[in-house]
Amino acid sequence: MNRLRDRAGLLAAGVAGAVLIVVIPAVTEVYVQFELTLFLIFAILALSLAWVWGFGGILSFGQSLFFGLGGYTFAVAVINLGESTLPVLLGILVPALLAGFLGYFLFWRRISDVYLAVITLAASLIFYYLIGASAGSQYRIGTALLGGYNGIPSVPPINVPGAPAQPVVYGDLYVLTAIVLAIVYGGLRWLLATDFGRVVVAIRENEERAQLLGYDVRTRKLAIFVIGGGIAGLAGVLFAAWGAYVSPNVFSMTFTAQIIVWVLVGGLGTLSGAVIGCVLVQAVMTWLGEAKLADTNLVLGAGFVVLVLFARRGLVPGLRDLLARIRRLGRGPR
Amino acid sequence: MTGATPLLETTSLTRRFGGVIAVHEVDFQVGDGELRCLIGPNGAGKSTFFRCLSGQLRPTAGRIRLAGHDITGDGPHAIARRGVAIKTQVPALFDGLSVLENVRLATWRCGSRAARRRRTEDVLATIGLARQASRPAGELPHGQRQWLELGLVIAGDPRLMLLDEPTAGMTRSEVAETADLVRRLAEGRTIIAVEHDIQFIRMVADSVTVFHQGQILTEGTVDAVLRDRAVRDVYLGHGRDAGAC
Amino acid sequence: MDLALVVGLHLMHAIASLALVSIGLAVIFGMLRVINFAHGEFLMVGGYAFVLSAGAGVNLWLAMLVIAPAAVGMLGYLVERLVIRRLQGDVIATILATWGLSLFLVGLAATVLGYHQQGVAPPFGTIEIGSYTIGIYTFFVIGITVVVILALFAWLRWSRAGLLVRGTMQDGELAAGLGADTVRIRSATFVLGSALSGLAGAVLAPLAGVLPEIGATYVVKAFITVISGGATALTGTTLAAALFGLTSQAAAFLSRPVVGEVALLVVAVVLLRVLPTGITGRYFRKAL
Amino acid sequence: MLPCYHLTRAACRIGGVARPGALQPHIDLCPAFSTGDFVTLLTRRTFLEGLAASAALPGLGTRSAHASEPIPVGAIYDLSGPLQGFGQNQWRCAKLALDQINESGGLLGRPLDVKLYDSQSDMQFYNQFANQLALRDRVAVVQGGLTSSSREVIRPILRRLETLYVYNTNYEGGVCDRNFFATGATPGIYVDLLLRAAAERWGKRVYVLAADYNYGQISAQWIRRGALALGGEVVGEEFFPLDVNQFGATISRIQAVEPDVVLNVFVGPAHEAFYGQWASAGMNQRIPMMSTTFGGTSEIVRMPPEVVNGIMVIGSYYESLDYPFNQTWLAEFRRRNGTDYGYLTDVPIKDWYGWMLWAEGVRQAGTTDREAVVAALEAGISVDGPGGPLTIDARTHHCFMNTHLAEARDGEFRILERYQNVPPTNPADQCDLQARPDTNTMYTPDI
Repeated sequence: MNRLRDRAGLLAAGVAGAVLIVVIPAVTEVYVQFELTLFLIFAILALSLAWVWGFGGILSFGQSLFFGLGGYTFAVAVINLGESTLPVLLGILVPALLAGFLGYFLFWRRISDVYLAVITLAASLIFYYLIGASAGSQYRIGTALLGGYNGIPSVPPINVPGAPAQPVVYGDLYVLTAIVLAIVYGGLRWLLATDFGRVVVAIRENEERAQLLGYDVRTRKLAIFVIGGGIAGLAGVLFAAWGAYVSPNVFSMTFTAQIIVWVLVGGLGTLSGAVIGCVLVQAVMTWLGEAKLADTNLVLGAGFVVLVLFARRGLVPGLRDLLARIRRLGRGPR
Repeated sequence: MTGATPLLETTSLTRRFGGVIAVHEVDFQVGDGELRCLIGPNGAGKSTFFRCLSGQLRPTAGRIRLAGHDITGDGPHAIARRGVAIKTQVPALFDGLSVLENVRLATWRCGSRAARRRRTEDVLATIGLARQASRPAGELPHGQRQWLELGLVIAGDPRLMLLDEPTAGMTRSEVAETADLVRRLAEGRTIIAVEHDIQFIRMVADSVTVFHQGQILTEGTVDAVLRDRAVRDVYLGHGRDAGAC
Repeated sequence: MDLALVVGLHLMHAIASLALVSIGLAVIFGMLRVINFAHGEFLMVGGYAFVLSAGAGVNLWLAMLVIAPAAVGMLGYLVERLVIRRLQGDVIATILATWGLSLFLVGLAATVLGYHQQGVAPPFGTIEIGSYTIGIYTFFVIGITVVVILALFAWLRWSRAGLLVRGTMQDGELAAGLGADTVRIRSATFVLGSALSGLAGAVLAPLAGVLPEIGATYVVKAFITVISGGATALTGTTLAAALFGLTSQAAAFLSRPVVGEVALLVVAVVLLRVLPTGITGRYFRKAL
Repeated sequence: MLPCYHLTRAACRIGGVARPGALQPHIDLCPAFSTGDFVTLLTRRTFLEGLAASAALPGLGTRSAHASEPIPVGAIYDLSGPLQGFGQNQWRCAKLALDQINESGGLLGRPLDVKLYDSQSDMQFYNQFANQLALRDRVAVVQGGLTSSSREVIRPILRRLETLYVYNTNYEGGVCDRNFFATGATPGIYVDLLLRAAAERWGKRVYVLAADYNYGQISAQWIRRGALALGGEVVGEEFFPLDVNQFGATISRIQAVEPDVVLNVFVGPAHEAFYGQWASAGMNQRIPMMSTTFGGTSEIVRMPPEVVNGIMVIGSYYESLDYPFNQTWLAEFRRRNGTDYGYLTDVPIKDWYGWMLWAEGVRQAGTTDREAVVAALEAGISVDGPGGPLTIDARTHHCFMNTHLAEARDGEFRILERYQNVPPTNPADQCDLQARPDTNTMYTPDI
């Protein structure tokens, strides 16, 4: 039964991936793809938190930190180098390294839940203030001005590796992002199926028991956090390339809370939920921005409250429960 | 009982909680292959002592040696890797995972995938849960949860097993089955068990250590200890106090 | 010398403001373990209640000390009744619900109350300390914070209701088994925390103004302060507010304001690393 | 010659039906490949359809229109979120201009069809909506944006997608881009005029309080320069992150220094807390206060007069201006919007000017074609409005405008002085789009 559901899920994910990568570029206009690119970039970011929080049990208020750092690293490096291959790698590596440092700082001292949330939030806000205070021509890295709250504009795009003259923009960036999302999603699914992944799930289920069986929870959590940091950094790279722009806003409380909201709307403890929740919330926000029915905050806020009251664990688990109930009804009372 | 080097040895092991001394300068030894029971009234410090041995608690003072290695202050995973496994008082399981997955997680020391699969099947057979293999652990009834945890403990083939009240909450027949199981497990292994059930103790134990107020009151064979006047005072005295309220 | 005195007063004012904006959250988080992300908006609603009623001709002190806390207390009652209680202590669902509530209240204030409410000027005059002047209202803020904290402390320590609240917070099932109506106690605690937030919002409104988004200015610092305080909400929050207010203002005074903001965050990070369960997780465990 | 994208050789081989990724983003000249081709590539529906239709799709702005077909135009304003205090009035002013144009018969006999987007005070929406406006709605012009960051998000996109952009907010200055027009004021002039007014009234020792923000930083540099030029000095300078709202220590320091005047460049709701704390310490009776930003979000009606009376400000527009145009304009604005909009100053009002300037450009050019409109605007178009005439400076694409010194007094700004036709700041002629039309940069003033 479980395996059947897994297989159905895998199939659904495969179909979704094919639609995203092959069908959508063929049937939509470029501006639609441009918008979808952003949703998918955010979906990658949401996946990083779904992984770190839903599977690692680490309530990170700092995913925005790694996201923003990825974006800034990419922007600074690509402005200096002109070619994007190394900057992309740096944009993954630097946040992963910071995650490693922060994780070592946190997990070797067994800091947990809300305290961890506050530390990661504070770390993100430190970047917010420091980069925000970098207006002025004295704050530069190489040829890249940091620009304070105005951010770094005109970030060059990602290019075909080795060919700076061939940028990956619009439709191509969409395809690239969709592939990256598929790889990240598939990669995380695969990781969960490995021995490492089983231990990750075990730690989430019962950290103490996992330790008593001889699993070093700290190194596992560190690995989870570093992987999550790298994925968030990659999303940040794509974000900076997508908008040709990055600003300290990505380090703000509002943005980091938004990531948490995506994951919760979709359902904590699932990977697909993060993607669905993120795309849904962003699409609704965009739609509200176009339709201007009412104050966005008002509608969105009310929506979240209602959602929590009716599907407390999020959309994907809520739908699963609903399906199970319908199936039971179909079988009739026993 | 007096081997060349004891498998486990504590010297002046102490653990404080604020002003309360839960374990007070305990010198304790257990030899290789021995099956020892710890008894004592509630609050005597047995569980705290166990949690120090498993690394879940860091001792305030004193040393713990396992087969001559100093393991004081090591984390629980490091101690587990040295071959110490603990069954906690309230079964600690991976509730969301199936019985099979639970056991398989505990077999990581068994080498190849095939070896691990074999080991998993053996363990399931030993604890009699082979037919429940695909049920989530969270759905098992209480007695089976205890057995599953025992299964997790034995799966890694530990040198030293710490069992904290393995029969808690069990029916008479389940206690007998458990005692049987523990006796079979004891072959070639060292076991320390915290237990209240005298029936169980008589069935399995080689020797008994009595804890009282964080210290060792006495040690000896089952019969000798149960005849000990001081031990009876401790137990019966407490019994009367409890009845007075 | 005069400068030292004046700067000292400003430091105390900064600490008091931080404690005041945190105390409502401290009660709600400390007693109920509910992370209320709409806390900043509770402060905002308190500010609006004060400004609107004062604007309508209500006595200033009545508006600040009675109407604002009552209004936000009522809001808290509704929120607890309609949302928080139904989530049955599910921490994660509460995060999403209170975040949604926060957005909703901002949107509501923006559409219904609007951006153009006239504020209230700080009452009282000034006093002179050497060549410096300082607003008497500064003393009022410090004073009311001290009174609120002491009253709360005394109430928890010595009253029967306080004992019930403490008992429920320690072990809800046990308290219920002993006959306490824990559902009502939780509700009342939430209302109390909300009312305190309303009071804080009103007291600070003459100095900070009211706008629908003003809550965002407070919520992060309140959140960090309360959680760094640790398990015992009241003492912990007070100590954390003192520590953070002091470091950030001192750093801002000696260097520049951005350094003050960063210093607060760095101190919080280091503090939680050294004391992973907050200030009162390690010390003052017997406090409230 | 405008910058454009051109195809790589590989793409050319398959007859122009290349994936956009094969385009080069270089800002250089490529006469062989026209704008229309690039747009075709971006808007192709499918690969196959593109094969058939690539030559047929019209390009941006060059769309040949029927006489009565509406002209699509784009507007992006922060109608919700923290910046809505600005955005809502910006849109009210823009809407008035658009309505007035349409009610008088539209442009070139065609009505304007405005595509409005609410950017929700969130930078990523500027990005999304700017692209949508250019690619889907194919608008003739985009106006809007508030913060410098929003502008720097929109500007490169619209330049690349060859859609005219008009920005109507006061900002730090320095943008030099042929595709871009700014109707807002830049701080250089404001600061100089304020400092001169302060020197006449109170003295030359200035204490500066500024947002730790690009606008604040650059303003502070102008203040330093302006004070020196007047023979005065900056006796203190502090920068505040956008959510700092504790000013006690600062106020004490100001008391210790005793400057002749305090000049603030505050930004955002947190900084508003300053005024209450300043008044609470009795400082509003002791040291004069000036600001280049006060008033932008109706502070004058939101804050009690006893707190803000006496603050001296500078700007191109206040409701109390006695131009006849202003009287009728304001009456019209209130007729349409009621009176619960707060108080208008030069930030929202410029969105009215921006649309009117562009409309005048279209009328002069006789087309909505971007090139023609830019050329017409560069001819030095001027429109009259509630704050007096606004005239485009062809070299910088910024504007000449009347500027007024005013003082907050009982919920109103009392006009103290008027400076006619003040030119935009352009230190050392950094920007000259007549001589160097290909410039695309943002200069930091060399102060």
